[in-house]
Amino acid sequence: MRAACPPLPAPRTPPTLAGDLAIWIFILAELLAFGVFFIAYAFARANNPELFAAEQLALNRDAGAINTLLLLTASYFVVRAVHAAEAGQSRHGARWLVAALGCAAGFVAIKIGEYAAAFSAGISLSSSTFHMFYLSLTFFHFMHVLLGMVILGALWLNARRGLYGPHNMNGIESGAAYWHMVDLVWLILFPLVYVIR
Amino acid sequence: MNHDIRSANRRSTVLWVLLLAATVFTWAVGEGGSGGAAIAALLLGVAALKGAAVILDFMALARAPLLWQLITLGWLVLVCALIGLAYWKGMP
Amino acid sequence: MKYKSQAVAMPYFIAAIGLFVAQIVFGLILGMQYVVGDFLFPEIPFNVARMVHTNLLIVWLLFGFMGAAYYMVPEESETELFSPRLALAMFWVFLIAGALTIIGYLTVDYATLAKYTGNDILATMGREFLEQPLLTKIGIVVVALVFLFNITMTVLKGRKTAISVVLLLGLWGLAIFFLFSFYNPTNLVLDKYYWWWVVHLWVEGVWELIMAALLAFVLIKVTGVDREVIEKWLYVIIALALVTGIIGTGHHYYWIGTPEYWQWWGSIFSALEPIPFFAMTVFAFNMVNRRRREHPNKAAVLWALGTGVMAFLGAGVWGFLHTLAPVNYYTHGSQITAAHGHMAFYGAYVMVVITIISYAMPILRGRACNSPKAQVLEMWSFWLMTIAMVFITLFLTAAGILQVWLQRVAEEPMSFMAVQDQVALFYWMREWSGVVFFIGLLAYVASFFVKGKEQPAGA
Amino acid sequence: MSGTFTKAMARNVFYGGTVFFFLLFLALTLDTTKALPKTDNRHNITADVAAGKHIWETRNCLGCHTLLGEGAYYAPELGNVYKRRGPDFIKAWMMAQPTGTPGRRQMPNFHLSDEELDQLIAFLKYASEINTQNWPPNIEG
Repeated sequence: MRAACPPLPAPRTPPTLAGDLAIWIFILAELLAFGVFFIAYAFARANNPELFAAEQLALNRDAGAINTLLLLTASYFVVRAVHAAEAGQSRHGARWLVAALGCAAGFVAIKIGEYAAAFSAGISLSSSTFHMFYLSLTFFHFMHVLLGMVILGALWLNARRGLYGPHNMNGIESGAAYWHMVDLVWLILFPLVYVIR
Repeated sequence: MNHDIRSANRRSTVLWVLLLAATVFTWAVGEGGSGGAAIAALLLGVAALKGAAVILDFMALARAPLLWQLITLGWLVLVCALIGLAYWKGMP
Repeated sequence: MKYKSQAVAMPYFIAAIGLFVAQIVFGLILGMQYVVGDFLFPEIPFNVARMVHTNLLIVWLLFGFMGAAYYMVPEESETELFSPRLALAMFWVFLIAGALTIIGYLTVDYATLAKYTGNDILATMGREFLEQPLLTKIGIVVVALVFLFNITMTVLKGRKTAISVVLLLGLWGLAIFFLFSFYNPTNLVLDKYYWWWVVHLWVEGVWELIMAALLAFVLIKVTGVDREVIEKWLYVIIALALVTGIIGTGHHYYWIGTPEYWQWWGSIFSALEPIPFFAMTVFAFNMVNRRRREHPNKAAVLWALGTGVMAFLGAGVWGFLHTLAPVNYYTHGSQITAAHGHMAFYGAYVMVVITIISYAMPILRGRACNSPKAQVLEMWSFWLMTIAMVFITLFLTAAGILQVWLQRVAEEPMSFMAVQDQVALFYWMREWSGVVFFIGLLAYVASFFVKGKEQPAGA
Repeated sequence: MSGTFTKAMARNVFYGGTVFFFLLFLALTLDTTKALPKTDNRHNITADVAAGKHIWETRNCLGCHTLLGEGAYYAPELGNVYKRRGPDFIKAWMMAQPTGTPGRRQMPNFHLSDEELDQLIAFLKYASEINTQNWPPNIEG
């Protein structure tokens, strides 16, 4: 895995987790929940691949792909914000956070459009197993995006006040780790639910 | 220190562009309309690589203790492997 | 005892233990009725005995929680209780209301009881665990509100620690979710849906906050580990408990007329529910291993560790055993449910209340801990009760597996009553385990009366 | 596992996580409330059914039986008893209690009138027609 990535900087000694242990335990719990949900989807699909494929084809893949780009970009901006804070430029990082929030808002807008179309087409949690998973997984994730935005908003308020710096990274690194988790699960969710058949 | 951050920025930027490209690739494969075991495996592999990039670089686990790398990457590999297994099982 | 007003916890603890004994007596009657069907019929029919058994459990645990709060909160807040007299008054109100209710169950026909206690005005009775007459339910709410007022005022005027805040949250949640017991629509599905907001959101929700707070308090006291360390783990554990437990409610929504998707949501989240219990066990052992002092009350330490292990086994493992929808399809409403219920309640809530009693009671009686002789007897009672409960659970599980097999899986399913005859042997063994449990409980009560060389207070 | 671990962050995770999952639970509850009319057989709730439920509750039937799998496990499941036994059997059964057979489990006689029995049966019929996702696995409950 590492060989595929560009060269990494010499690891700081000793190796540390970026962010608070508490948030990381929470992230692990969330990853577990999503992971089990993904696997449940895959095995439910295995019982009825044709039906899943038919309904899957009707999803708006363009919207899904654009949302992936938005989330990735938001994540990248958050990385820049963390780096800025580390360089002692907390206020500069605040601007990156605003940009990330903008991308997240775009994600939310597109997702709401997608839901509106789905509901007007009569799709609900009870209309089929695929739709149950599609709505459950995306809505569960959607709520995480909203929570992530609340967290990014809080980081922004603090960053704007110049709170973060090389000696105070715990808050921003914790929030950033949570946001990347939201991104990470979408990176699997998108191909799984929208594309692979 | 600042030099480190600049190079870290450059690395993250490169990764970000690669991640965007991989996403477009996944989307294009989906538009192409083809399915089957090979395509499913390919897309899952791409997703896993993207996930690894986010975990190691964005989440900064590359400089975290080994245990945490094992847990998070292990999660990624396990989930993708089990999804793959389910797809293999559901093949006609 | 650091604050005079903590003494008000004593009557609560005594009442809790007294009602516990009564609960087990009725448990033994029920176990007997499982094998000798007409035992005590018609004087005490099964449904009455069961109602008394489960209601006593709830009431004595509430006594235990309230006593624990009255003991802990002054010490945590570093101030006297807002009103010890109010606390004492509420003790008598609750005890008399509880006693009258139980006497009503035992002496008056249930339908008559319902008629004379206002059930026609607002029908709330006759639902599992919520059998109390309307008047009793209102009494519970009044007592709870006065109690919460008292405790909240105490916390507000004193030091606010994580433990007291979490305890308060749990107790407030307990009162708030109890309000759903007043909602009883004719629509059976809605009735059941919100019935679980009381039952599940109690035992797999807010009660876990209370339990974790009690455990954290005792661990701080007996291990001397830094409060900061214990409190942050407290937060992490209860976060995991609620994150999994709230949506975990879905495991009750599989077969009661609710949409199918609950089978997925419920299975996925309740599959994660053992994690907080596991974390709690690891946490308890970890803190005891890192202890900075040897607390002379060995019995309390034993109960605290036992709580962790048995809660994990009873709630975590035995819950997981039948929580996945495809399994639950066969096990729902069988003796497997009963097995899980017994060990989970014992391991999580009975044991945590005994833990705090075991820690606090000697101090309330003016000594740091009981004499070694008394402690040895108490530890005997721990092992007797705990091992007996393990066997009760194992026998009920065996009965349940056989029941599920014969009644639900077999090609030619047998009728319910025919199956009950087939598993009678396990019911007998369960009853004998129950007798051992009762002996353990008597030993526990006796341990309060054992004299011996005691350590003076001051720890 | 080095790195920081602060009580403030643990507290935030607790409050944030709790509120988050409770909101999610409320959202699912909202959807369930909207979907229930399709499964909960509410269009068959009559005055008789309501009266029957009242009788069911005030005789504490759940103290021995289960209904849709919830209750005590001492006596048979009654969610599907209407389909298993039919109305006439249920009526006759209830009037014949207790059997008085030595050593056997006994059910009290509740001295219900004919009308009350009909109401109780109406309730059990309504309960048996709720869509329980095919539970119980077979007619024996």
